[in-house]
Amino acid sequence: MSFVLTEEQTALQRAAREFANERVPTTHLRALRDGNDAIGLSRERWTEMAELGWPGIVLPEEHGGLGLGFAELGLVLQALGRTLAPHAFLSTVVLSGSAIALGSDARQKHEHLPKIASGERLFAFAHEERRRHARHHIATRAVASREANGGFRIDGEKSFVLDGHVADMFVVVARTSGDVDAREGLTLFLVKKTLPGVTTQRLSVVDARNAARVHLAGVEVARADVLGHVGRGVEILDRVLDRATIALAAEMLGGIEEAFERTLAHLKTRRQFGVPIGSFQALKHRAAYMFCEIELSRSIVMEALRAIDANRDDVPMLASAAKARLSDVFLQVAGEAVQMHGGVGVTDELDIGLFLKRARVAQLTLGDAAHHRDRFARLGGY
Amino acid sequence: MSFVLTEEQTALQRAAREFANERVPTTHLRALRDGNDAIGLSRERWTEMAELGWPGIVLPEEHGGLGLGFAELGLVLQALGRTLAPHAFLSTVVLSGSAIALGSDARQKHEHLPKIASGERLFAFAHEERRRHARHHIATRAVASREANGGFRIDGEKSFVLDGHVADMFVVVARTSGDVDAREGLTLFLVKKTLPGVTTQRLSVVDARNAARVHLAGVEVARADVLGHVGRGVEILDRVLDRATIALAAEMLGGIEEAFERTLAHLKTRRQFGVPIGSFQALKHRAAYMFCEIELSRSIVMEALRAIDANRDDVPMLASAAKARLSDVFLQVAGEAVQMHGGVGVTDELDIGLFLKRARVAQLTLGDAAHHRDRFARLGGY
Amino acid sequence: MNDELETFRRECAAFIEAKCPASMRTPLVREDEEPWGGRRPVFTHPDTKPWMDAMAERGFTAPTWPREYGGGGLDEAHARVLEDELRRAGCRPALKSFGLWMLGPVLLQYGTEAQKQAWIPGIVRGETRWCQGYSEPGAGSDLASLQTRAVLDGDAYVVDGGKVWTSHADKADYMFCLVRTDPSARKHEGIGFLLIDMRAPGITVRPIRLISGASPFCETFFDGVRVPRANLVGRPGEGWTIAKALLSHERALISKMRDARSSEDVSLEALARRYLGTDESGAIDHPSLRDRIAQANLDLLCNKLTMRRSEEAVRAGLGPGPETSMFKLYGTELSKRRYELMVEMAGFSGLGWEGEGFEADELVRTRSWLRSRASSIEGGSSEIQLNVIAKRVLGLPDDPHGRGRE
Amino acid sequence: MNDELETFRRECAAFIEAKCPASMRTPLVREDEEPWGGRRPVFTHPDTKPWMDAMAERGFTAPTWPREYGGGGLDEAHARVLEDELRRAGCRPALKSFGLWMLGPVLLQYGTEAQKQAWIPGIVRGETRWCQGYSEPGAGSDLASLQTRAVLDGDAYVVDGGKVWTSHADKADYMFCLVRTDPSARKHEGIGFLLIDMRAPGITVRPIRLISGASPFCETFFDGVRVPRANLVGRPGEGWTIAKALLSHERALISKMRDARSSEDVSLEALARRYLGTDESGAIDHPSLRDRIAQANLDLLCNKLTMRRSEEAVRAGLGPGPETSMFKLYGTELSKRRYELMVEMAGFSGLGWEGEGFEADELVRTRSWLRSRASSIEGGSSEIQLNVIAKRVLGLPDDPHGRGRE
Repeated sequence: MSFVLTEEQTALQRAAREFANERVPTTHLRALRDGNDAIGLSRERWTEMAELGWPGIVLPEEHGGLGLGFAELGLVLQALGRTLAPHAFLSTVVLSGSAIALGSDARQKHEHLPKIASGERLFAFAHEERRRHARHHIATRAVASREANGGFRIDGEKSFVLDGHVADMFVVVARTSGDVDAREGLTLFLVKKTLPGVTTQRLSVVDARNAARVHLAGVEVARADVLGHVGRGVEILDRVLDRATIALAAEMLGGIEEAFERTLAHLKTRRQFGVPIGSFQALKHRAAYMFCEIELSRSIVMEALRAIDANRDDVPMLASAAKARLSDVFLQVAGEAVQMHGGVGVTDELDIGLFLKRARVAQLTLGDAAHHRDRFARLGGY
Repeated sequence: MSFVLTEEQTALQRAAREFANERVPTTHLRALRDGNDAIGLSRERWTEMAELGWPGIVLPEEHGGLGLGFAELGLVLQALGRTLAPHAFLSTVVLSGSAIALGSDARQKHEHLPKIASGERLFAFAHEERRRHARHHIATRAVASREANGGFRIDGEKSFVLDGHVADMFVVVARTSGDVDAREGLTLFLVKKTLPGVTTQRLSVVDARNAARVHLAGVEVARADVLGHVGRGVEILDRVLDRATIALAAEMLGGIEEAFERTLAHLKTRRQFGVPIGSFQALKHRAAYMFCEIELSRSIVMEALRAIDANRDDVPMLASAAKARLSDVFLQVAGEAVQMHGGVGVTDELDIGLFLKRARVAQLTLGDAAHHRDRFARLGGY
Repeated sequence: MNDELETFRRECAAFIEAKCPASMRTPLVREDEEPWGGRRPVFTHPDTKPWMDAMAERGFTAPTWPREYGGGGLDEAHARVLEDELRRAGCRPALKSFGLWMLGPVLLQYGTEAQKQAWIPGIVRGETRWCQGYSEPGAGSDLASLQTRAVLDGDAYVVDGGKVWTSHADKADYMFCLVRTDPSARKHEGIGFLLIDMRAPGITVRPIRLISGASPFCETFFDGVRVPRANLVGRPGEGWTIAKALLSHERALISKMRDARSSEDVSLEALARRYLGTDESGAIDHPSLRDRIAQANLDLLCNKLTMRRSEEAVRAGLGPGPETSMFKLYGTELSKRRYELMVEMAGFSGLGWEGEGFEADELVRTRSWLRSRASSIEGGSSEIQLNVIAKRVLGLPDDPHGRGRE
Repeated sequence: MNDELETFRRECAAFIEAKCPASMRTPLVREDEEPWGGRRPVFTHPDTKPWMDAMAERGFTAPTWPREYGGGGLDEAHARVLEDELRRAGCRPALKSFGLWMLGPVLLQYGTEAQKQAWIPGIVRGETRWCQGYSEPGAGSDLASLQTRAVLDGDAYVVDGGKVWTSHADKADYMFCLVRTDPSARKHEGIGFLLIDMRAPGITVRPIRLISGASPFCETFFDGVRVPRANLVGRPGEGWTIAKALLSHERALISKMRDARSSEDVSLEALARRYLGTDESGAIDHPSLRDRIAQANLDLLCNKLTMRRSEEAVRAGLGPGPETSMFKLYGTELSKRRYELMVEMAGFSGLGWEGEGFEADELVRTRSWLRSRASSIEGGSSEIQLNVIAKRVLGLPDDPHGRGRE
C-alpha cells in the first residue's frame, strides 16, 4: 500500500499546504526578490518550519529529529513547491544533513544534527564545479592536500552551491587523491563559513532562489572535520545526491501541480469569443495530455521517496527516472501555462511566469533530463 | 527565381501527375503486390515512361538523354510518389546512371547511358552492406582482389539493394584496398547480372516495393568494367548518394502531399456527432502544424534539387537536410493520416496505410533522420 | 489473512494441484492454443479442454457470479485468493470469452430471470462463444448513430443492417448487438440490446484485412434476420444504457488484452544491443535511439507505477482515482511509440513483410508495429479519451455544439 | 535591368555616397541609437538626425508614398532598387516608425485629403511618433470585443477606457486607436478608428513589466479624453475594416522586427562549443543537445528557404502563396525553441538574471529567452494562427460556434 497516504501523512500534507499558503505564498518570494533581500531566504520562516519539526523529519529522533521518512518530507517539499517558497531543505537537510547522518562519526552527528533539526544552523553542500551536473557526479578538481599537522588544506571553486551564501557551514567535496574523474579519492569535509580563505559570491538566478559560487583558497581544516573516510567520499556522495534529486523532484511536482491547476482555472473562467477558452478542443487535448504526464510524474516521485525509506537498491534508478521526467514535465507544463494564459501570462504581475523560471532552474539543478536519462540507461545496463 | 516553376516545368509536372493517375495509380502497386508479381515492377510501365523520355531527363543529350536537370526529374518523382508507383529511377537512373555519367569513360557511357534512357536496361546500385546506412556511407567489406589477368574477383554481400532482383546490371562498390571504414580504396565495378557467382534474393518488404540482397561469390570482372579510377570510388559514391538522397526526398514529398490531401478531404467529408470532423479544433491544429512542416519540406526539396543542377558545394548539406526533414515529416503525416482516418485507416482496403508503410521504408533508405541530422551537423563543423 | 480465507487458499491450491495438468501451467504462447470454447471449439492442445471443464465445474471460470447460474459464488476477497493461487501456480487461463468479460456482467444486471438461466451457464462452461455487435460502418467514434434496424414482426425482431469491427464474428455462436428499435426516437433512445444466433439465415460474415494483414475482425451483414423477441435484453429503449455499462468492461478488457501481447514484454535494450551494438562502456552505440529507448522505458515504468497506485487506491477503498481515465490513452500511445522504436532500430531488418531474408521474430514485429497503430483507434480513440479526460477529470466545459462527443 | 532603372540605381548610389555618414553604414547594435524620431526625439548618435533628414528630404523614408504628402513617389521597381542600394551600402535604417509601417498605408487608403495632408508629412519626416491602441485588458485574441468608448459631444469624441500592450506609448506623440463609437451595434460594427494626441488631458500611461523585465509595452488609460471629431479616420462604423487592413501590415512587421533581434543571428553551434565542448572529431560533446541543435538549424534553413520561395512567387506575380500564413507561427515557435536550446546548453551559466557571476551576453540571453515566450502570444497567438491556417489555407470547416475566431 505504498501509494496510499496514511492518516498521519494526510494530516502533514494538510498542515504543509496551509503553512505554504499562509506563511510562504508566492508573495513571499516576490517580497524577497523585489526587496533585494540580501540572502533571498527568510530565516524567520525557516525557524517557523523548524518549530513544526520539518527540518528534522528525516533525522533520527536521538538527534532531535522526528525519525519519519522521505515520504513525509516529500509532502512538505511538494507543498512548498506549490508556492515556490525559498527553503533550505535541499542544502541543509537533504544534502548536508544526509551526508552527516550517513557518514559522520557520533561526535559530528551530535554536534550538527540537532542544530539542523532546530533550524539554527544552515548548511550548504559544495560539490558542483562545472556549468552542469557532470557525468557520475564526481568530476572534482578541488584539492585537499594533507598538512603536516594531519589536517588538510583545500583549494578549489564550486560553481553552483545551493544556499552557498546563506550557510553557516559547508560540506565540501574535495579530492585527496586520484584524477579528476576517478571515483576513488574523494573526501567530504565540514567547513565553517568563517574559516580564512572561504569566500562566497551570491548568484542572482532567474528564479530568484538561492545559489552561490564558493571559493576555497588555502582553507585549513582539521583532521577532525573530515566527514566519513578519507578517499571514500563517493559512497556518501552517491547516496546523498540521489536523495537530493528525489527531494527536488518532489518539490518540482508541487510546482507542476500548482501551475497546472492555475491554468485549468484560467481555462474555465477566461472567456474569448463568447465562450470559456477551456471549451476549445485544442486546448482541452493539450490539457488532457498534461494531465497524463503529471499523473505519471506523481507516481514516480512517490515511488522514489518510498524507495529511500525502504533502503532499496533501485534508489539510483528511480532518482534518475524521477528527475528526468519531472524536468521535462515541469518545463512543458510551465511553458503551456504561460502560453495558455496569453498576454497576462508573460507579465511579471501574474505568478505564472515564476513557475516557468523555477522550472528552468530546477531542471538543471542536480542534473537535467538528458543527464538523468543517460544515467537511467547506464544503470539499466544499456 | 529558383523556386518558381518555368512553363516547361509546369507542363512536365502536369504530364507526370496525369501519367501517375492514369497508368500507375495505387491500384497498380496493389495489383503487383496482391498478384505476387515476381519482380514487383512493371517493365511495361517503365517502357512507357521511357517513351516519355523520363529516364533520360538528367542524362546528356549525346547519350540519348533530355539534358534537363534534377529540378525536372524531381517533379516526375514527386508525381510518382503520390501514387506510390514502383519505378526504377533511383536504382537505374539516379544511382547507377549518375555513377556512369560522373565516373565512366566514353566507351562505358556510350554502352550504357542510351540503354538507360531508352528504358531497355535496368541497373541496381549495390553498396549497402549493413542493417542501416552507415556513417560516411562507405563502410564496405566487399573485397575486389586483383587477378593475374588484370581483372578483379569480387566477394561480398550487399544487404539492401534497390531493385537488386530486377536489374540487368549492377554497379558494385567493393574495396580494392584499405580498412572497412577507409574513404580511400573503394572501387566501382560494372557487373552483369549473368556473371557466375552473382545471386540475388528478393526481399518482401513492408511497402511492397523492391529490394534484394545481392551475393557476390568469386565474381570475376574484367579491368574494363572498372567504373572510374581504382581506389577512388568514394569521389563518385559521395556525389551519387547525395543525388539519390535528394531524389528520394522528392518522391517522399509526393507521398506526403498525397497522404495529407487525402486526410484533409476526409476531415471535410467525414461527419461525426453531426458535424464534419474537420471542424474539431484539435484536429484542425494538428493539420495546420502538418501544413507548416510540409511547406518547409517542399522548400528544402526544391532547393536541394536545384543545387544539384547548379553543381553547388552545399549539395551534401542540403541532401542531409532534406532527407532528415522528409523522413520525419513523412512518418508524422502518414501516422496522423492513419489516426485521423479512424477505423478504416487501419484496414488494407483503404490506401492510406500504404503511405505509412512507404514512409517507414523510405525514411530508412539511404539513411534515416538521425543519420542525416548527424551528417548535417558534421558538415556544419559541429 | 483470516483463517477462513487461508483455508480457502489451501483449497484452491489443492484444486489446482489435482486438476491443472502440468502443461496448463506453462505460459500460453501459441495463439491457436487459446481456450475460446464455443459450439465449434478448437482445442489444439489435448489438456486445454479438461482444464477448462475442471474450472467450469467449480464455477471458477466466473468466480464471482452466482452459483445458481453456474458461477463460483465467491466474494471479492475469495475471488482474489483464487486469482492469486492461479497466478502463483502459473496456470493458463481456463477460458477466454467475451461472454465472461462483457456480456455476462450486464446480463446479470439487466437480464430477466429466464434470460440468465438461458444464457449464463453456457458462458461459464465455455459452451457458447459470443461476439460484440456495436460499431457500424461509418459510425466510428459516434457509436450511438447506429443504423441497424430491428423491426418487430409478431414474436420476432427482423434485423437489417450491418456491423463492423466484430472480433471473431466468423467463429462466434452468438452476437450481442445494438439495434435501432425505434427510428423516430432521439439518437440515444430507441436503441435495443439484442442477442442474435449467428446461425440464423440472412447473416453474412466477411473478415477484415488490416494493414498488418489478417485480423480477427469481421464485418457482419444482416438481411431480414429474424430474432426471437425474447432475446431483447432490457426494455426496447434501454440499449444505450446497457451498452455503456458494457463498454466500461470493454475498456478494462482492452488494457488487459493489450498487456497480453504487449510491447511491454519486449526488452527494447536487448533488441538495441542486437541491432545497434554497444560501445566500449556497454552503452547502446546510437545516442539518439538510446535516449529514446531510455525515455520509453522510463515512461513504461511510470505508467506501471501509476496503474499500481490506482489498484492500491481501489483496494484501500478510495475508489479508482482520476488517473484511471488515462490508461487506455497512455498505454496505447506508449505501445505505439515502443513498436516504432523496435522497427526503427532494426534498420533494414525491421522492414520485412514475409518470406526469406528476415528472422521470424522480425516479421512478427513488423506486423505488430502496424497492428499497434489500430490500438489508439479501437475501443475509443485517443481523441475520444482526451475528450473524456478533459470533461470528466479536468472539468473543462463542453464545446457548445459538442454534446455527447466522447 | 532597363536603362532607366540603372540610371536610378546610380543616382541612389550617389545619394548614399553623398549623404550617408560612414557611421550610419555600420550595423545598428545599440538599441538606444534606433532612429524613432518624434516630437521628443532621442539621438544618442550625432549622425542619426542628419541621415534621417537627408532621407526624409527625398521622401526615401517612405519611398512608394505619393510625393504630394512628402513620399518618394517611386514605383515598386524603383523602390526595390533603392532598397537594394541601401542594403548594399550597409546603411542603417533612417527612420523607425509605426507611422511608416502601419498607420501611413491605411491613412492613404481611408483618410480624407485633409487628414493625409495633416498627418502624413510628419510621419515621413520623422517628426511625429505613433503608437497603436488596439488590445484592451481582458480582450486577448478577441480584439473586436473592445470596450473603450468614444461618445460624440459636439465637435469632439469623449474617450473613456483603456488600452494595453501599446509599444512605446510612453514615448509616442499620437496613438491610432480603436474605439467603440456605437455600443448598440454588433460587435464588429460600431467601431471607430481614432487618432489621439497623447498630450491630451485625461491620459495616463503605465509601463508593463514582463517576465523578462522592463518592456516597451504600456497600459494607457483614458478618462474623459476629448478628441477632435476630425481625427476619426473613415466612417464611424468602419474601424474594424481599417483595423484589419492595418493588422496585415502589423503581422508582416512582427516577422520583420523579429528578424532584427532574432534568434537566427545566434550561432547555436558556437555557443555549444563554448559551453559543451567538442570531442576528438570536432563534434559537440553532448549527443542529444547536438541532435536538437542540428534540428533547429535545419528547420531555420528550411524556414528561410520557404520565405525566399514566397518572395520569389510574389516577384513572379504569382502572389503570396498559402505558405505566408505560417511565417508568424513557425518563426516564433522556432525562435522559442532556439532560445530554449541556448539557455539549456549554457547550464548554470544560462540561469543568470543580473549582477556578477555571469557574462553580459549570458544575462541578455536569459532575458531574450523569457521575452521569446511572448512572441507566440503577441500579434496573433500561435493558436489564432493555427485557426487561420486551418480555415483559410486548408479550408477546414468552422466550429459551428466559432464565428470570427481568428
